[in-house]
Amino acid sequence: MVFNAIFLSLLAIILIAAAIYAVVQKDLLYAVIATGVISLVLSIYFFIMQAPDVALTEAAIGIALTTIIFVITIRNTSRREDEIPVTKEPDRGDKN
Amino acid sequence: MKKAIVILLLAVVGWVLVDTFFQVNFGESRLGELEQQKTVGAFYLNNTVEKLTVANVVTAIVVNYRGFDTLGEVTVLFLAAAGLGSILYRRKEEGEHDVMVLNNSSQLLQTGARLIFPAILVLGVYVFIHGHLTPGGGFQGGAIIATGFLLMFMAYKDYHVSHNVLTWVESLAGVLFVTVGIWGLISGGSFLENVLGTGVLNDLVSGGVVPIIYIAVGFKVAAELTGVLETLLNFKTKK
Amino acid sequence: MDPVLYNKIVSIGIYGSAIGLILIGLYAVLVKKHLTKIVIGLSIIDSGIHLLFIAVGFIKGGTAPIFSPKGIELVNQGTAMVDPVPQALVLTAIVIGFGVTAVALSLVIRLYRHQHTAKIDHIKSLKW
Amino acid sequence: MVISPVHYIALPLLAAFLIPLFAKINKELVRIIPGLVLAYLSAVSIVLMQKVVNTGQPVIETLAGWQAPWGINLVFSAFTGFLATLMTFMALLIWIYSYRFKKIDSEPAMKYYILFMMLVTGSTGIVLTGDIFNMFVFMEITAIAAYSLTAFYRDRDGAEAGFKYLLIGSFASAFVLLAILLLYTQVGTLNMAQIAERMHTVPTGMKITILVLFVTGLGIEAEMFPLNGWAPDAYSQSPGPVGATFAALVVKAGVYSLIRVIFTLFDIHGAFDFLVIMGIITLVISEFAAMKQTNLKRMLAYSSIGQMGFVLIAFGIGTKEAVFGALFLMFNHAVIKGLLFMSGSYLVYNTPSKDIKDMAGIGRKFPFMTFFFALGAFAIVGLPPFAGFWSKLYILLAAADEAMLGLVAIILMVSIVEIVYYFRVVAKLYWGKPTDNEVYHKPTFGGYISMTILAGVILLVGFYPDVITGFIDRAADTLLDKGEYISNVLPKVQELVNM
Repeated sequence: MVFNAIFLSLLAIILIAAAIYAVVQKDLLYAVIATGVISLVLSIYFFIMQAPDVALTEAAIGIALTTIIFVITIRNTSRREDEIPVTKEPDRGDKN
Repeated sequence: MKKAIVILLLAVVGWVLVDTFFQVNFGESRLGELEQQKTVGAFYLNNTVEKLTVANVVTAIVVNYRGFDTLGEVTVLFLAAAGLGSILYRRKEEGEHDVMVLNNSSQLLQTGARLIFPAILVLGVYVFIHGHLTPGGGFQGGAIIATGFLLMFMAYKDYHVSHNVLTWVESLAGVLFVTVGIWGLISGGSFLENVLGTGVLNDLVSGGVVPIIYIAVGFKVAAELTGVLETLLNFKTKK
Repeated sequence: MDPVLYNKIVSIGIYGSAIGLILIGLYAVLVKKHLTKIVIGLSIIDSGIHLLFIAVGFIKGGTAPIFSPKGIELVNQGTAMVDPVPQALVLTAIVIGFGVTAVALSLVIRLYRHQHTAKIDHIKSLKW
Repeated sequence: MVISPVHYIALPLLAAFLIPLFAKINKELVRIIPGLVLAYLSAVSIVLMQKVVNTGQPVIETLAGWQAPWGINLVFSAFTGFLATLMTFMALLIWIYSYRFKKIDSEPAMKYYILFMMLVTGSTGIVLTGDIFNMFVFMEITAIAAYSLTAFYRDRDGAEAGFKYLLIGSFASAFVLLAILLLYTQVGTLNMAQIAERMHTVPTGMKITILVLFVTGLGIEAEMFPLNGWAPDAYSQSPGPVGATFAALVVKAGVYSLIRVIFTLFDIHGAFDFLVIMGIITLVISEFAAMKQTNLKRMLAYSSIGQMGFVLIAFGIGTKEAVFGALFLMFNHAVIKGLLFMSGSYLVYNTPSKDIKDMAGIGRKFPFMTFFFALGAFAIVGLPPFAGFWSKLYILLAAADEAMLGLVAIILMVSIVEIVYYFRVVAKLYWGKPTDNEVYHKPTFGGYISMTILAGVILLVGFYPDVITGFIDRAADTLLDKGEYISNVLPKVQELVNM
């Protein structure tokens, strides 16, 4: 019983920490990975709360696909948040 | 200054949410007595096994009781793919061709991808075929298959899924879903009604129309998500 | 460790973190300038709401609403089943959230193609 | 195949899924399919309206064979049927108008027609469904189609307007989702009729929170004042026919969902002061903002928001005449604003700088468009021989009955503001000194047809309004009569579940 309580509150702390990190972090790639961590903890929560269907969906869509479309967007746009607008770039501006 | 206002606003919103949600005490059953079936959840838990013989009640709700939601849901994904195509549409100048990644990735990823890709496909197909028995279903299976294709996109520079096949699979699966609905309407019942006989609980062919619809949703979601990834991933390089 | 205290901790943990997610997401959307960071904020708000959906449907000591052979056995022993309706709604909400995020990110890419900056105030030319 | 409300959604979805396949056969088919679907749906709505009028009972269709609270049901009553028919006919006219619209043919036309048809299906779906989460799903379908269509043109403003709309739209769906979640924990069901029935069991603290979440979320869709920052950009940056669709369909669905939640679910309709106040603020601010606009389409967008504020005021008054006037205004607004957007977009199309100043003197070279625009302007302002006059009159009478003289003064004052900025444009079109730009974008044949039909409807309703008032009267009754809505939707359930 005690172990469950500690484990669950640990999960809650990781969740909030990952969310704050995702918002504060200037380098967008790490922010996106933090979003993936949020989805991971969420998927664990869903599994604990007896919702296996939703845990699988959150894992498949939340962790894998949402994170990857964010990474693709970063590839096509700027990677750092506080970056001065680049002018000489050709129209696509891809820097992968 | 702006941050202060935002934090104040968030404090108010937070306080209201905390206040309301802690009235809804956690873990307490709000289903009411199961026999009396006042709430919708209780009705589904009691009647799914006899009336639909579908083991996974969530799948029964998603596909049969609230099948109209899933039809809307599949349209949302279909529109997201179409909207993406129209927003990122760029005419191809001459001498350009589509490429996913600038250069081939390492040997390790290539061989690994070649090995795992079929396994991911089989897992995805397994998940959406057994949607009505085990946890999982059309959306989950389709997303897993899309991650499989993603792996191949990343591993090989010019690995292409033919756009033609994707469009065909996507449209046919959607049409199958709607025709199953119309079939229910024609055969006297109502739209999306379960017309097929429901077999024995917990074996593969049970639950009448439910597995057929969820397999169609699985194919459609797989094709759509792969299409979305391909639209986002490829860009035109002068080669 | 009496169960009432345990229940209190768990409910604060789950409800608190869900509402915390929503607030952090709202903060990111309202304050941050970079478009991708705003879309990250939107997806954090969505995650918070999905967690609330499931937290509301959970019943203490309940099992997953699946009538597999083991499930039927558990039900016969009297364990209640978790409310399946919020789970069905969340399934739809997650996929809708993904669709909206995909369209949002494609708009960000399009905006970046036009003038190479993904900052909201550089782009804010359409005034009220 | 008996005609039933599910055709409104099943058929367009089938057509949308098939369009990518037809595009492989030949491009022309892609443009024709939406027209066929909408023509068939117009026939369906005539048949269903006939059935509703004769029997006096709403046509209720259960889906997937499950009774009302357990399955999803579609309610085609006098009120929802009136809105659905209005939306389908307006969509058909807008499709005719956009058939060969120049700027759409160059872009990937297939995607435009899929998104346009889904915009129409989403709006009609919101109006017809009887289930609150299903209304949320249809709101999302309309929203995603609207975001992509706002960003349809390749220029930068389109993408930015689309992103701004998406940002505020995501807030709306987040609030509505939270409200549905809280509602489910309190009443245990998702069917709107059963929610309305069980609403009295909900503690007031919780009821207020749910109401605030709903009004904020749906207020964004219905363009209430503080929440409609997205609307002017979305209307002006989107293609011509899409602007007309926003004004005629999407906003109506937004206002419908707000009114359905307030009138039927929460049953606080008396003199709902909050709605009146928000309506007044929306009306006054957007009319004054419209006055200082230089871009014609943005001016039309602000005037459209103002009219929606006017509708909210009328619903806020809550008496029978007020609701009758509000519905009549919704009908007039759809028809007149559709005509204004159609003719306006061709006027803007021919002036490179999109400014009203440069549109001087187009009247002589472009007689039809300016005639339709002028007719629309006279009608929206409410001059006697046109349709707009009646709806404004009924709402003013309702406000006078309720002794809200301050409100009557505000409405008259705002009408004067409207007259000023509409006639300023019309005067410039006719009597401004003509600049040298020759007219190169003639409207298509379809454009002329739909505009003449709309002008005809305005004049017809203007001269004998009782063509429409019969339907609107029945619609107002069904909206106000909550008990009847519940007893229709959940008849047989009472014995099953011994409440």
